[in-house]
Amino acid sequence: MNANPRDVLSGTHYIDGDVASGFGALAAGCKFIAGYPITPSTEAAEAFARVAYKGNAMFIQMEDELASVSAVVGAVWSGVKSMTITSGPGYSLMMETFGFAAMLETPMVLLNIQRGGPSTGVPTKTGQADIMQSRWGSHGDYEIIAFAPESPQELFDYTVKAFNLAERYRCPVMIMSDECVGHMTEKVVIPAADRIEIEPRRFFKGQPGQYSPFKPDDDLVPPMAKAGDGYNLYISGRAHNDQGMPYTNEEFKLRCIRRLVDKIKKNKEKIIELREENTKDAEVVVVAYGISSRVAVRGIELAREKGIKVGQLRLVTIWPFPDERIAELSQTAKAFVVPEINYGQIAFEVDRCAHGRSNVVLVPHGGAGVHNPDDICDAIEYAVKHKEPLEGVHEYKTRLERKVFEEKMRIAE
Amino acid sequence: MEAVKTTAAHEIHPMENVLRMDRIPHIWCPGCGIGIAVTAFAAALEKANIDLNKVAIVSGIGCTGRVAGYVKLDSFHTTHGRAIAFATGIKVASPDMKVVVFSGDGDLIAIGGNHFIHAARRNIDMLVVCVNNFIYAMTGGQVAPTTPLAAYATTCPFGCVEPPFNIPYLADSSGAVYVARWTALHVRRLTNSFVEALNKKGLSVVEVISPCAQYYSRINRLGDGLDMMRFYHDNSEIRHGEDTKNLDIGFQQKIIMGKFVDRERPSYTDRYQDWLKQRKVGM
Amino acid sequence: MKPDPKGVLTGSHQLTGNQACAEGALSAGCRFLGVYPVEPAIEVSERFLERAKAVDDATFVQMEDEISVLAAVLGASWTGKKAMTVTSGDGLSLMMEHLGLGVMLETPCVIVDVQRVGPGLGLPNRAAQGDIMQARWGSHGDYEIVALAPSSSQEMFDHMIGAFNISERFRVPVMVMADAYLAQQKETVVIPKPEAIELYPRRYYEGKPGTYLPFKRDGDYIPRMVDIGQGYKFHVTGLTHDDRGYPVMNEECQEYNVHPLVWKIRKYVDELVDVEENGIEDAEYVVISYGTTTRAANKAVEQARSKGVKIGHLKLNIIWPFPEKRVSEIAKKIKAFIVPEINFGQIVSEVERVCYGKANVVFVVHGDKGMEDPNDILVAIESVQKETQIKDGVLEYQGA
Amino acid sequence: MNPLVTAFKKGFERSGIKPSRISMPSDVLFEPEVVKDLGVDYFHVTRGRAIAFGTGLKLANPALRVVAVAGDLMTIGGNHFVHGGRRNMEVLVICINNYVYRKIAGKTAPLVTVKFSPYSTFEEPFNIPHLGNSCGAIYTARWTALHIEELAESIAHGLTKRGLAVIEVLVPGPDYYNGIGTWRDELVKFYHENSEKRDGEMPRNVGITGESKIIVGEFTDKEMPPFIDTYNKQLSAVLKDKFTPYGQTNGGQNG
Repeated sequence: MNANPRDVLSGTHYIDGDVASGFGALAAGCKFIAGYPITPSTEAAEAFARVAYKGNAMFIQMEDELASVSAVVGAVWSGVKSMTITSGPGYSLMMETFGFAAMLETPMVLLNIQRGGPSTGVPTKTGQADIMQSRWGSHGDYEIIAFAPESPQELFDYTVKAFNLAERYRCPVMIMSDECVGHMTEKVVIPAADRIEIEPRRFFKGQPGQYSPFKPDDDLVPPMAKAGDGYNLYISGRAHNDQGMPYTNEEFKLRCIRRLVDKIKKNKEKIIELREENTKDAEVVVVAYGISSRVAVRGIELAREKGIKVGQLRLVTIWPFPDERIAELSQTAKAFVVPEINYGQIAFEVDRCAHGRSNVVLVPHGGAGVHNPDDICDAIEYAVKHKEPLEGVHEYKTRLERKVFEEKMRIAE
Repeated sequence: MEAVKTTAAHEIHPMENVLRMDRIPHIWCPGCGIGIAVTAFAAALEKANIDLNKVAIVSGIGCTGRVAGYVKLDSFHTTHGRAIAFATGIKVASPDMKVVVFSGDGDLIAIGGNHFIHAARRNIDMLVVCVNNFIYAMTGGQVAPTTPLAAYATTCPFGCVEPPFNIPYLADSSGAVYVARWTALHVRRLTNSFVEALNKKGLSVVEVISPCAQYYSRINRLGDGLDMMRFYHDNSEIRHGEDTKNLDIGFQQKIIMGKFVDRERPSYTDRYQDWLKQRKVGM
Repeated sequence: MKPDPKGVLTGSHQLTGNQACAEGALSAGCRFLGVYPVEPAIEVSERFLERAKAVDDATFVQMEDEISVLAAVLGASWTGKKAMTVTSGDGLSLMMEHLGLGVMLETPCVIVDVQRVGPGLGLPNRAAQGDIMQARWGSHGDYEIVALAPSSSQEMFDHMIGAFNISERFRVPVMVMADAYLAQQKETVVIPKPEAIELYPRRYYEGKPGTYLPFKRDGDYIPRMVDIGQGYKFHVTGLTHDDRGYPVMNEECQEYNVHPLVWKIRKYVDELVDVEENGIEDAEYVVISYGTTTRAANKAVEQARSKGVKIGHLKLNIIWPFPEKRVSEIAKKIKAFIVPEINFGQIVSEVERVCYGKANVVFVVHGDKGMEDPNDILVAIESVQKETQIKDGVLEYQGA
Repeated sequence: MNPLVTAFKKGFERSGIKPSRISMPSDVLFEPEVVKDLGVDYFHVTRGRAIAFGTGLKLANPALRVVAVAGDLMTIGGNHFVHGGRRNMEVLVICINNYVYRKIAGKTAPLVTVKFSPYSTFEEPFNIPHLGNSCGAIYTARWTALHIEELAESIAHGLTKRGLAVIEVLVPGPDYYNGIGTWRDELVKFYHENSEKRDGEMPRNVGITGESKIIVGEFTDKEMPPFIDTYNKQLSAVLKDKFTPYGQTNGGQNG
């Protein structure tokens, strides 16, 4: 199914990532966004608020993030595509209802423009430290899908794709962008409506009588119904059976929760999207995502000039994590170098999947800025030189760290 | 601080013992009313002659949220909307502290609305100063729960579609013992209100109507801070003891100010203490 | 430092995990409990209030939601009272933002999570271990946390004291990951004499007012604290800040502020590691367990031993930071780890990581019973013996 | 059958609205049979979020009638309540108040465990009708669980109101938490006997002090434009013919 021309602002724009994402949501057929202002994601909400009326969509600014995400889940269950927009602190507030959405298998999209944390941190500057939170932030077990776009254009494209996957797998989908991409102004080409593929919601066809909200089709994904169509829905956030009836302690079963995990795990190959460059014969593979992958490109150039065989693996989808592919690469590559704007999150995942066959070097960054390509280059050199197995992620000491702790504000040792 | 001490006497700021001079200049834009509110508060602290060592000030996030950082007291800059909750912990755990919450409308009434009404209900002994500039200024001019109908904001590009809160009415109906409202123009009266509130036992709410020259006025074409002040001067009326339900503020409508509520209710700490003494319900 | 005798109910008692939790807290000198009632953790506040009669300076507040609860706890902690809260899965999710604030303000406090089945509303009275990764990664931004996992009422009591000591030692919020089963189980708890309990005193700053820097780190990376109302007139903020606690918004300060938050735990991993080993020396297979699963694991290990399997048992008392070194060492000597958890694989992925391909890793998912069944673990032990070479990833076998 | 549910059923019938058009987000767990019997769409949501969830339901499909049944309304959900009132969101809020009173009409109420009481027993309760009224609710009423007829009437009327209507229902005990079904009869009776019907009473005066009787009745009933009307009015005023009023076509949804 193609996008509705009314919703698509076709043409070439010069806009920042936040705005691109707002336009993307509209193009994807999103009819309801509830949000709450938080730097640096507000522009996305503002953009959508400006254009919502064109697609007869609604933007409402709720009283807080908890209300926003709850309203979004509600909107989805009345049959419209829906999304919320936030950043670190708001994201943490959404965690409870977010788990609830996962339990209800609610197809919704959540845009997180990451900033420097923890707590209030540096609101106006970048970070990539909510990556593990997006996977593990809510209590209990569930699986999600998360994207890490690296440019405004991708923020548009993957906002559309996020809506499609959300509908396809009936689960919350995260767009884990960061302040750099969100506030980066670049050319964004929005194609004609007939060039945008839209996944329609899979509604239940049968009679109200026979509908069970959580009875999966063969692909483990159940079809949906919407409120007000006489299905007499019984939807509970409690652990439930296929009919949605909450389990009593006596006949407690895990099937419902198990499936939340399996429906993503089993469809991994279909979901995962990677970009690879000269990984075939690479001694060192740089694994990066979001803005870091753009910074890494320069670091890799520098290393190549020094004659090192470096490849790049870019995670477009962060979750589910490409365990198998990393394991494959670890057969050939001597080491992985992981530059990320945190003190080690994806690096540990890579370390896990390398199974001790290749070393993992983390190039950390506290946030409020991006890596210095020279650091990435040096880390690559180190990785090549270091022959024996490291056993554990090696945290490379960046220029910034040395500057801060050895020259400037030294801690009394 | 040394730097300040060495300067000549006439250069020393009169509020030096209440303000963190090492943080000045502050971040507030020209024409903003928050600084005025802070000055009034600082003056009130002196007038109320309470031990400054025993005063804690808690702020949330936003322009007004930065106040805690400029006042030389035990000061906490907490998360968005949770200043009152944080302050509740302080007050309950050490009842001899005088706790002041100094934050903005978005912080206290939007995301913090729940803590606002509950603190009032519990009647936690604290002063809540709500600087109301009708907009989210720190994040760049989004609609606030106090933005008047039809006023413009970046997330309401076609005008605000939600009626605003009447903060005194909300505070009153949830049980605050002292409720007053002044504009940033009425500094002397505001200061006196602060003094009264500081010496009041129970939850006091003082709403300070403040100009936001940078966003609210600009987006709505209301001129600069001075023009807003003129507007306050021409369009405000003092009505002490007015029934709080008549205190709505429409877009560029008359602002009714004054002390509206001043009553007595046992505070949370008192209730807790005698409950501990004579409670029978096995809990 | 010894605890205030008022709080210590010396003697041998029959206590549920919840009651033991309250007793442990009071013995550790906790004098502030903030809660919002959520099953299955309510009993803790009941017990605490019951005892508050005797312990006169113990304060209790029931807030309007979990968000405000943790905010209040942090506030209370700065008044010099040891403060804690107790909650369950969905409450913990609401606390995530303030967990971050606690980390950023480096405020000592204890958060007890009585885990129940999640996600969403899950099942209020069913034990689970689904919040383990959340405890480590739940709040936005980068930080390190300490989490303990008691497996009996007695351990609940002991761990509470441990938790408060660690949180004062490192100025960090500490998690105690209990679960519904443990919380409702009545067991014998022996509470020692006050003089037999060792408490870590808060590291106060002794200098004059005006000279205090709330985030100036000592040589060991841990800054010192003062109470409010002492005239220090300090400022702390959740924004990225310098030693004075004043916000500074740049790369350098972010590095200066946040990196030590990670170091102050990572550099002390060896000091923090707390595992109980049993029959590891000659073992070919090792079961790794924590919390209530330990009970099932113990049974399974015994039975397997009686069948002549060379099997050891590694029990994690402290889950976070994860005892990487120790597990890697063991991995070199053995054929496989067996990891039973009441979730769909959380700690097991950590084990997989630190094995570095030296041993197989088997995950034992709990059956529909909601509690670990020793037989499931036995099945896993038997099946893994058939494995000839080391496989990538985590192995799973059909339970009994 | 639980008296409350009877009142719900009667109320829904009398309102003349097809049950299939009614959505019922609630943080109170209703038994499946009950929901089947009511014939509505039921959502068991996270604690306190019933109104926020309902806001989403209503705005995404304005053709729906939303009944938010809230147990944790005034605790976790307090903020959503006041803001829902301010926006005048078209939601009928039924606040199941299981607050345990220490003293009513001078007598001590039967003891009920305060486990799930929204308030610690030493705190003063909210005057919910007053708070609701002060933040913009257009209809406020209070009944005890035994005023079945009156409650049904209120629900029927509330469902037809275009805006946030709030009905406080005093129910005994915490037991609703484990599914509406078990009751503390003596307490229900106690509430009933110690309540006094005063329609049109000023909300300000209906606080439950513990000294006087519980005042029940329909307190306020006014008209205010609901959120969607204000929204459409404002946007058509600014955007003129560029704007198709929201909710008429409702983005291709079942308008």
